[in-house]
Amino acid sequence: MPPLDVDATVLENRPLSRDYNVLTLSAGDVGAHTVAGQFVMVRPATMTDTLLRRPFSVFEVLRDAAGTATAISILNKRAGRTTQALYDARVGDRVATLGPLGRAYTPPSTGQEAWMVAGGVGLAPFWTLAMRLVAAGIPTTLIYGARSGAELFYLDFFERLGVRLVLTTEDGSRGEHGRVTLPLDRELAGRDPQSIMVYACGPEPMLEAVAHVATRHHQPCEVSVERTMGCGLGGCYSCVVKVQHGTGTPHYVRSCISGPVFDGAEIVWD
Amino acid sequence: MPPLDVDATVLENRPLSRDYNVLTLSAGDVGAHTVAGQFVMVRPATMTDTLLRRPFSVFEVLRDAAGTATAISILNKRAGRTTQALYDARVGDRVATLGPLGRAYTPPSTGQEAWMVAGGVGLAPFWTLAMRLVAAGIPTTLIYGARSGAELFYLDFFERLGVRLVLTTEDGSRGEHGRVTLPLDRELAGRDPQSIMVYACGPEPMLEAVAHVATRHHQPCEVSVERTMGCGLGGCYSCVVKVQHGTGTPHYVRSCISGPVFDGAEIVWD
Amino acid sequence: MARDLSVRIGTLELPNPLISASGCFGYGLEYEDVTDLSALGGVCVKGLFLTEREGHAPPRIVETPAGMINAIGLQGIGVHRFVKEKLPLLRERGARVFVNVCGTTIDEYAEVTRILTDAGGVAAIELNISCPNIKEGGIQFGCSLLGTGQVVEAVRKVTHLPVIPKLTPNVTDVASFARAAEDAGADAVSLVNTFLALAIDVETRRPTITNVLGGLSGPAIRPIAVRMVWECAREVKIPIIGMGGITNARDALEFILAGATAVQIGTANFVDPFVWGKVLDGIDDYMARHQVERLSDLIGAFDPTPPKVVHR
Amino acid sequence: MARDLSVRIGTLELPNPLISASGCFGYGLEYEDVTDLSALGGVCVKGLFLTEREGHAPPRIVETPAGMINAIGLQGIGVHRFVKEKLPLLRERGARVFVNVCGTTIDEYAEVTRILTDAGGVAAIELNISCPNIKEGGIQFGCSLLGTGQVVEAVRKVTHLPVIPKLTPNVTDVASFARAAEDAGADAVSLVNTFLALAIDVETRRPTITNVLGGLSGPAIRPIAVRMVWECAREVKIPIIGMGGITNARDALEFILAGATAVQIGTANFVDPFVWGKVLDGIDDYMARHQVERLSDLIGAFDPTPPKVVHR
Ligand SMILES: Cc1cc2nc3c(=O)[nH]c(=O)nc-3n(C[C@H](O)[C@H](O)[C@H](O)COP(=O)(O)OP(=O)(O)OC[C@H]3O[C@@H](n4cnc5c(N)ncnc54)[C@H](O)[C@@H]3O)c2cc1C
Ligand SMILES: Cc1cc2nc3c(=O)[nH]c(=O)nc-3n(C[C@H](O)[C@H](O)[C@H](O)COP(=O)(O)OP(=O)(O)OC[C@H]3O[C@@H](n4cnc5c(N)ncnc54)[C@H](O)[C@@H]3O)c2cc1C
Ligand SMILES: Cc1cc2nc3c(=O)[nH]c(=O)nc-3n(C[C@H](O)[C@H](O)[C@H](O)COP(=O)(O)O)c2cc1C
Ligand SMILES: Cc1cc2nc3c(=O)[nH]c(=O)nc-3n(C[C@H](O)[C@H](O)[C@H](O)COP(=O)(O)O)c2cc1C
Ligand code: FES
Ligand code: FES
Repeated sequence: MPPLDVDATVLENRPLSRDYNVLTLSAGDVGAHTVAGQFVMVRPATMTDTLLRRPFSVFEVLRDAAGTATAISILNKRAGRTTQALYDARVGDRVATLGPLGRAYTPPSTGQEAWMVAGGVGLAPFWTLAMRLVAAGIPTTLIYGARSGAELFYLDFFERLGVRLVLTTEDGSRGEHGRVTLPLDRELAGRDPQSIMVYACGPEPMLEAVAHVATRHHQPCEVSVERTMGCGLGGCYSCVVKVQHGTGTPHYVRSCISGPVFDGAEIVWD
Repeated sequence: MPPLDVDATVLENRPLSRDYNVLTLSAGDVGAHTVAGQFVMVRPATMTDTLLRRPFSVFEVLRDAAGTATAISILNKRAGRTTQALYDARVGDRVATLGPLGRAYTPPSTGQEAWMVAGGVGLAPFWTLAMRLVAAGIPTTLIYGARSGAELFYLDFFERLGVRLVLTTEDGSRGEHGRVTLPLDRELAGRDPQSIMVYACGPEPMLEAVAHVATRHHQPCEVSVERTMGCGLGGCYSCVVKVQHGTGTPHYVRSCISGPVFDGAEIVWD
Repeated sequence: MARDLSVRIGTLELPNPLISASGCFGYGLEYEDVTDLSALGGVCVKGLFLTEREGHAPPRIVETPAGMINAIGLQGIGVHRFVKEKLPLLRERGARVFVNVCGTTIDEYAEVTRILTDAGGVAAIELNISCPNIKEGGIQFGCSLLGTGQVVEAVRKVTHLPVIPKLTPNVTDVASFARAAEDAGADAVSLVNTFLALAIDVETRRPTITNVLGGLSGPAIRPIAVRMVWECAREVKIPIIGMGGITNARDALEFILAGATAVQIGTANFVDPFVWGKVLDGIDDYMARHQVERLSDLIGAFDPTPPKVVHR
Repeated sequence: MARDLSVRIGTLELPNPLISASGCFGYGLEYEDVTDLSALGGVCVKGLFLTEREGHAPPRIVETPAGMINAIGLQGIGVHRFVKEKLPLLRERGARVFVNVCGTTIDEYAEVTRILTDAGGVAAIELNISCPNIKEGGIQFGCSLLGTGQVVEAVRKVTHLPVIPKLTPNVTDVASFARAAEDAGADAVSLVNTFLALAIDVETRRPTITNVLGGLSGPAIRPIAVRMVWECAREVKIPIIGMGGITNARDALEFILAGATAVQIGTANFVDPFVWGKVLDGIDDYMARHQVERLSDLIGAFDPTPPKVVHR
């Protein structure tokens, strides 16, 4: 499916916390073709001083009663100018939305469980992934860490879906005190090799740690990296990540088209 | 009064036509000190690609029951990027508003009538001027021309105030067919010299014609010029207009601080 | 479209003046989903050396007001893999392929050009003597009148294809470089490459990109680029390919009026990969409004006498 | 503020590093309603020749992406009227007055400087050898290493005031000009003046400003200006006054980290005449957060080793 560029309208802006919000965009056509793990490049029309679009995972795909995709949402965390504008966006504002882009998560092999590991805003790709996994009848776990309990979002949704939840917070205000790798490491211990497909999204130090833990426990692992992207289409070579296949020479590959989802074992972490 | 910079909120956006609207800004403090003919430099916060502010006459000064200025409005005509953004502005948007700036119109001398000559958006300074003149008991006329009858605005207001209206349109759809200088020239004929103070605002070719007619009939005339302004405060020297005092050498003077209101007879029209 | 948007660069005829800028459109094939490559005047591919290059470590770009700084470091697959893997596909798609040729020595420019010429199916050779991001990337030739002439002469000897040196804006007098190129036998010149620039992260006091310095592109530089194109147009007779911050038809026309025969779009393509059709439609619309039948009548039609201003 | 924001330029001590850029703050007095002139590090007034000048016919400015082009043409009241009408008032207000000195000949630079020196109450002489808008405005000196040295030497002889040539960015190697200035006895250099630029009105095919070419300023040029300041800082020992597109404390700090001892704000002052207090507060806040006691510790503190990136 070639990506579409939709001049989307903001349908809803749901604040979740001081830094997080969920923005619903009238880009159903983009949503219709999105596979979990893919992203969109967006640019709010009402912004003062930015030029380039910014990448965001597709969070929810909203559908009408007939199942037709009517809109998508993005889970946004304030980090700079665009994310600030998206935090402040009002219903009716326009957001150019290009997508779906990039490589999606690979479904688990037959018999594998799925464990999604999310750090902070890294939750973003797991709404659509959970929908897909649950629909396929795959036992699914979400290991989800944040700074504090107040920043653990959409827990009801995952619970209702039947996803097993394992929570951690850095301040210990909810779930286990510490990082997601603690429960991950502990719970992977003793599991059959290749029995669990691990999906990770979050800050790169977390991805590195997760990939490391998964490899140590002989479980396959896919991570979604977040590099600075100029175009999202393979045009600019800004988004590269170092990848090594087996014992070959490491090469820079463009994470916007060869990723953002990579085999965690193939990434050469800087 | 030093100018203030108010981070004003759009309180109302009243569309008047396809090109015109009136935008109410929560800049009462600016309005409190504005004298008719002065302007503000504005910059909408929600704009994509402009840097500098743009000059606008203060149109209305809105007041509460106690007479305290609570807001100002500007009469805006779409001409480019800022004016487009101001046309599209929504309630709640922010518009940085710096003012009041520039030289106001001089009140008529004792015994003089006041004739305001407006072309198109040149109506802008005459709401506040009319208020002032009528309050001072000065017989006031508005000679007001536009492309068509549909672009003659606020006629009720001026009528209620007791201002005599003389209308012209370029397409003849309302009032006299043609330019404002036609009735001006005709009605000034035979009037005592120095008996009428003429105030003009509109496109420069009109200002030139009005100044010419007024001089020919020996009536004093003040015109409000509209040059490209970078700063509005005398800092950049972009807004100059050539002025000649008597038989002296013509000089470029900054219309933002020596104007925008000038003695029509002193301007050297290019 | 009834109007004639075609332009000529040496012996090469392009159906319209829009060419993708090197390094901003991958090898073209990345965009075939969103753009009909044959509908573009030309596709200028990413800079190629004789051999593969890894480029600089990320971060490689940073956004600046109305622009961006990049220091990709000419990551690329080298001319051999290009000829084998990309060129046949580009030909199949009907693209007019401009190849941006890089070199660390004059011989390398000539050798890469020879290989491309022998391969066939290349429309033109753009000589990248102006990449500001890597020391050995040709900027040493692009900042010297002598070097510019030498590279052009050497390449001229090994190809019949149009030879188009790409000039750097980081010089005092860009027109003298256009003249040096013309004198050495270039068929056209293209300009501008990026402006050497620096953005510091004040919080860490470190550079924002790994290479420290990079090249500034995007709308920010357009007024300087237009000035340079105009200067060159007054200095040389060969066609000029203008670029720098073009985002829409108005911008493209500004370059054409200033004297550019064709234009390249780089950064704007990142912002909107559908920019091509919009610019083409906008140019056609302008020609309709101004009753211009042939786009070539607009080339250099800028009239530098002072504006007739109607102060509103 | 407990922190020490003062900086030194030669023998001159400024309470803080913020100076109004020439041509962007009138003669300073235009702004006394909105700014306490003595609170600025310095007020650099509009370029002055020996005699009055009318400047170019309007339109004189046009906005461009994140910038503006100006060709005011150095309209000004001349040094004699300045000394009589403006200087006493500026002194009264407690401003540290930088005068931007223009000349069509080396003698004129020296003569204007002599008059200002004799008048007393001037803090520093900035030599405008870089105005791109008028042929006889000194750019002929600013684009030649020899000319730069000659103007500085001639002016050096007639004044004890700090002499600060203002460099043009329209050259291949700006650092060599800084070196020429230092060698000739300059106390500091300031940079950048504006970039020569052109904006065409495509509808009329005429220039947007009467002078055709003008100078580009504003945020658009900042990344190039920062690069140039860094290049100069590595080349010379004398202080550098940096400018080009500074709009806030972050931008000012970028120049200071790159090696500027002081900074000038031009275009941003048009957008927000209250920018001064905001930038000063922002710098103070930065120093508090980073536990920097003396601003001078930040000058040149840029560390060009690659960034430690945490890809989120
Ligand atoms: C595939 C992918 C998917 C993503 N999905 C999501 C998602 O679902 N939700 C989400 O919230 N985010 C997501 N991100 C991250 C998101 O794209 C970034 O947060 C966003 O691009 C930041 O843009 P901005 O304009 O807000 O920040 P910017 O203003 O560009 O700044 C970003 C950060 O860099 C720093 N910075 C920028 N420029 C400079 C400079 N010149 N000097 C110093 N520092 C600078 C800023 O201080 C800030 O910390 C994703 C990223 C990728 C690659
Ligand atoms: C003292 C004063 C008072 C004023 N009062 C009012 C008022 O009350 N109401 C009102 O509506 N207006 C008023 N104006 C006029 C108003 O300031 C202008 O219409 C406004 O500045 C236009 O800004 P913009 O961003 O909309 O247009 P811009 O985008 O800046 O464009 C303005 C015009 O110039 C052209 N232009 C701009 N840049 C270029 C370029 N690079 N090439 C070719 N053409 C270009 C555009 O096509 C357009 O026609 C006043 C002006 C002055 C000086
Ligand atoms: C990410 C990026 C990569 C580039 N790579 C090359 C390159 O390989 N060879 C080259 O000659 N120019 C390269 N350029 C310069 C562009 O081709 C173009 O000259 C410049 O960006 C100005 O045009 P623009 O403002 O439309 O982007 C690159 C520019 C960017 C932004
Ligand atoms: C309207 C205008 C007038 C200027 N006049 C002068 C001048 O008289 N002398 C001078 O040396 N520089 C002049 N400059 C250049 C500025 O001092 C400054 O070098 C340049 O604008 C870059 O800084 P900025 O981006 O902060 O504006 C002028 C700039 C502008 C915008
Ligand atoms: S973001 Fe441009 S190549 Fe990946
Ligand atoms: S607008 Fe800047 S001096 Fe008048």
